[in-house]
Amino acid sequence: MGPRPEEVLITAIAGMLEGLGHIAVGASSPIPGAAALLARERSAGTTRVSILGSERNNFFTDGGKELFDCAGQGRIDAFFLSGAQIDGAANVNLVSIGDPDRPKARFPGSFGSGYLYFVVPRVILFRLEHTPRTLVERVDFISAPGFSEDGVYRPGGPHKLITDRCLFDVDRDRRRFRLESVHPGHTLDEIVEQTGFDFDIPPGGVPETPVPDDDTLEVIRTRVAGQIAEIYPDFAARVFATPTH
Amino acid sequence: MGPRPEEVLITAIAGMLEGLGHIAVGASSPIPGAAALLARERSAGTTRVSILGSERNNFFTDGGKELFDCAGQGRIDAFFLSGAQIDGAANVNLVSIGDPDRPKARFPGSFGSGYLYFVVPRVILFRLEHTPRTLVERVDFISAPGFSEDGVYRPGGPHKLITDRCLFDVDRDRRRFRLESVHPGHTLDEIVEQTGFDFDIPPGGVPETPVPDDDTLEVIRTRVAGQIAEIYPDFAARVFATPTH
Amino acid sequence: MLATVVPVEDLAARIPDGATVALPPDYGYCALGAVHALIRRGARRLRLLGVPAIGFQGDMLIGAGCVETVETAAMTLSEYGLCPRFTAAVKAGTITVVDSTCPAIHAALQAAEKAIPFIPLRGLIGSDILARREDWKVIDNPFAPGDPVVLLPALCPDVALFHAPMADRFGNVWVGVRREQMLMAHAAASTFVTVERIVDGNLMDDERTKAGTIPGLYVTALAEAERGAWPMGIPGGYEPDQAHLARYAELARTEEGFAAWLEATVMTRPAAAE
Amino acid sequence: MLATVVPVEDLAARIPDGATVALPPDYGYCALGAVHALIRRGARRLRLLGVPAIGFQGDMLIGAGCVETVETAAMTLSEYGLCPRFTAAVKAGTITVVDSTCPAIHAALQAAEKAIPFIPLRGLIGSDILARREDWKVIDNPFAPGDPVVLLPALCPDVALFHAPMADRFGNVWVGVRREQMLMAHAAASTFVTVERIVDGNLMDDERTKAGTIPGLYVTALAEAERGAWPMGIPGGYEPDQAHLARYAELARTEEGFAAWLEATVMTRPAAAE
Repeated sequence: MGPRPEEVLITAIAGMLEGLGHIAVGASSPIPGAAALLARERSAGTTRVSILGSERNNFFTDGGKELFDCAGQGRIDAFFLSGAQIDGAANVNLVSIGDPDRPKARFPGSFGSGYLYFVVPRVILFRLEHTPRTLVERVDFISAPGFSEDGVYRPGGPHKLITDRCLFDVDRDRRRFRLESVHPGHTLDEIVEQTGFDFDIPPGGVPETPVPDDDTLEVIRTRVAGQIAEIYPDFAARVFATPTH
Repeated sequence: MGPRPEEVLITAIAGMLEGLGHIAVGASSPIPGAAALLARERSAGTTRVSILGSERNNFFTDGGKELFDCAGQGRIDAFFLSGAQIDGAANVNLVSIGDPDRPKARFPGSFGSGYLYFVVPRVILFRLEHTPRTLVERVDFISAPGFSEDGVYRPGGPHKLITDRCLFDVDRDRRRFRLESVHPGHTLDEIVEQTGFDFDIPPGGVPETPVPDDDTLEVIRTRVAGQIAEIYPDFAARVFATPTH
Repeated sequence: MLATVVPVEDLAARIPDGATVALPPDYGYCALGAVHALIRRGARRLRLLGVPAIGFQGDMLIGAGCVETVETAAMTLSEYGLCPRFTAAVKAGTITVVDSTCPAIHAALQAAEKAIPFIPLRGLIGSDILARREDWKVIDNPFAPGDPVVLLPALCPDVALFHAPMADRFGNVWVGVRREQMLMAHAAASTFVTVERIVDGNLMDDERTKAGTIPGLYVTALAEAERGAWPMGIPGGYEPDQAHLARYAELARTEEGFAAWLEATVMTRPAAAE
Repeated sequence: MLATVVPVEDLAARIPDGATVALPPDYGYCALGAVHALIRRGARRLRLLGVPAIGFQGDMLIGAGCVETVETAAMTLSEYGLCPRFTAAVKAGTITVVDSTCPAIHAALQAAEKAIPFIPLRGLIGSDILARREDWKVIDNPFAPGDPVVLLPALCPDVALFHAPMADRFGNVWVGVRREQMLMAHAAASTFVTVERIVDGNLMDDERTKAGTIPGLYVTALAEAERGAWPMGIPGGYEPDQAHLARYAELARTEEGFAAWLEATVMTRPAAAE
């Protein structure tokens, strides 16, 4: 069987994590979690993965604050953020639509985004619903800003934005997204139409997001699938048809 | 056998601790430790005692900082401080004599005094060597000041000063010591002569420090002695002739 | 010193109306039995504090009308979706939400634990979280001018309320690696804990259990409540009651459904554990 | 991820001259075997940091000429009296002492742990500790003007060095309630640990041992060193070697006595544990 869309995403994200020492993954993030585990599988024992909500992949012993302290210390190289809205300046909104005091829609809240986005060097933005409703010109509430004024302590920030349609790179100097690749089965026109913010398109054309080779697929479907099933049994069963462990 | 000098001190100090919820005792303080344990014996189960260096009487589970955090929270009602020098303004010196950069004498250091003296409501100053060398007009180094300027956060401070010769009360308004009682076998003249700082003597005369009654002596020599022997075996053997536990 | 041990209903009765109550997230140890007792006693104007997020227990308290404000990094039922009573209350404007972020809540509780008036925190600058917090300040770093730093005032809850696997008769409560519960207990003026069981002996006597134990010094009162986290689970103990939680998430979508759930699950029982 | 496990001598070789080295007090877990190896390798210009006080190990390093500065709340041999080589060095002006107080050291390490640039602390105002600290600042509380508050900059040691009862092959180190060692490991850039033994299995797998364990994430390298605290003891393990400590305190009163102790105890052995 050829690669499933989730496997393309997992492979693309794992490529962003190559050679990193410590990758942390938040709750409810099966694709980023699988990508981190794939990166670990390929690292020959040099990559750590902390998955919140996993008993087996949670190294922390100093309470809820430790993830944040650890990130602040520079000991976490990559993390994932999503957003109800993400805008063209890489701002993330996890709070509400409309006036926050009487919102049209209210989401759970900012979690640790207002901190981790500032201190983790590679924050990978991840949003499976790529529409003008989610990728907007300007978010209604900034849980965490994409970029900061000069002088603001900001060792971290956005590294890539990956959706169900494509992958964007981040131009930190111009503070904009630049289309990097289009996932198999999707088109540039579709992406322009479905993106609410303005972004750069490289003049030489945009490649297709690479699909995993057979070796990678094998690792994803065996070792990664087995581990991810511990944390996200429904996801693993649906995508990899793993038996219950 | 009548009361020993140590037992007079233990009883006098225990009197200062009556009804308190939580008494903490630093390292190397057998007489304050015994006094705290006596206060606990008399409290019908309402007094806690934390003795640093004791496995059995140490409640803390959050590392070296917890004693200080706990005191800052207002959860420690009494603590003991000593000093290489103590002066008439209740300043405490645990650091050095002479120029601190090239001292004539160097002591271990301030430990937690520069903090605990500010936040523990009843800090009991305790110095067994009562001479003009130790009770001085002005300390050479202020590890912790006796009193603070208005506006400085200071819920705590000196409560009493007890020595091998006498007991001083603290006049917080006038920021001076006032002789409260003279220990059996000592005289007012001797105390004036042996004290390097000026202090108040109540006009009506100074009573003798009360000696423990038989019931108190019995508690000290049995239950308190047994507990203190765990922490200070040499002290217990010397003062109470306790067998090794 | 022996602990104060009371029935769950009495524990809830000691939490006054208007109190700021610190609560753990769903993946922590939630004292649902005591929360249900709070609802039964008709608690009002509670100020919930998520440490750092709140789930089912907060939604239940909000639905039952016990809550005036919520300060939290998130309100979520995780795989069961948004908190329906929370969402309805926010839209109706019947509760006030004070949006925060996880490390800010931890740091501000640490400030309370350390009895320091405020604590700095990185991040936040440029966010609407900060823009909407009049109680937070930005100063120029006194050690490195030109470096703006956010200061958070210490967050001192009136009450910490949580569940734990065990306690001893001295009030020592074992929480293992759930040290955010220890932070809550240090920071709060009063700490109320329900436990699966009160064990013989002293948890402080074994260096291994001691390392994960909150000293009785910080515990105001205890209640024994077997399965006291139900319908939540406790890590290493029992699993969450998935069927009940799914039913809650479904029923709580409407006021009527929530009322029916409340009547059937909370109001007619003296305590969830019985 | 597997830990880096090296011999004690190699561990000491990884601590460079001029490093700021955080050390526990005598009642903690002291890595005396590694300290002796540091002396053997001729370490120079070390900047010791007591967490919060230092005893025998600091006096030995000072006597052996390895130390340039000591920042600590105290230097003491407890029942064996003052630290003789420390006292001599202070009087001779050959080391610099930066006097601190216990909670300031803990708080400044917590600032490093939290990656915040500074942390406030109560107390201190009016003391000569504060008066002599040019690196500390007093500001007016931004939340309550008229309230002076001391700010301490974060204290980020280059190295934390301590001993522990056990570690596993993943570098997880069990310290039980000695959480100041965990704080040191979080705050320091590199953490070197000697352990009585490296155990099979994973200390994180049992919730009870996990609660007292420093994750391998923070541990730069480990050395197995049975009786690696000698002549100090470890709580719950073996007692301090009282006879040896008394002899040290006696001999170290003079430079010649210290040199004789050093030659007999440290210089002629490859490692104290062997």
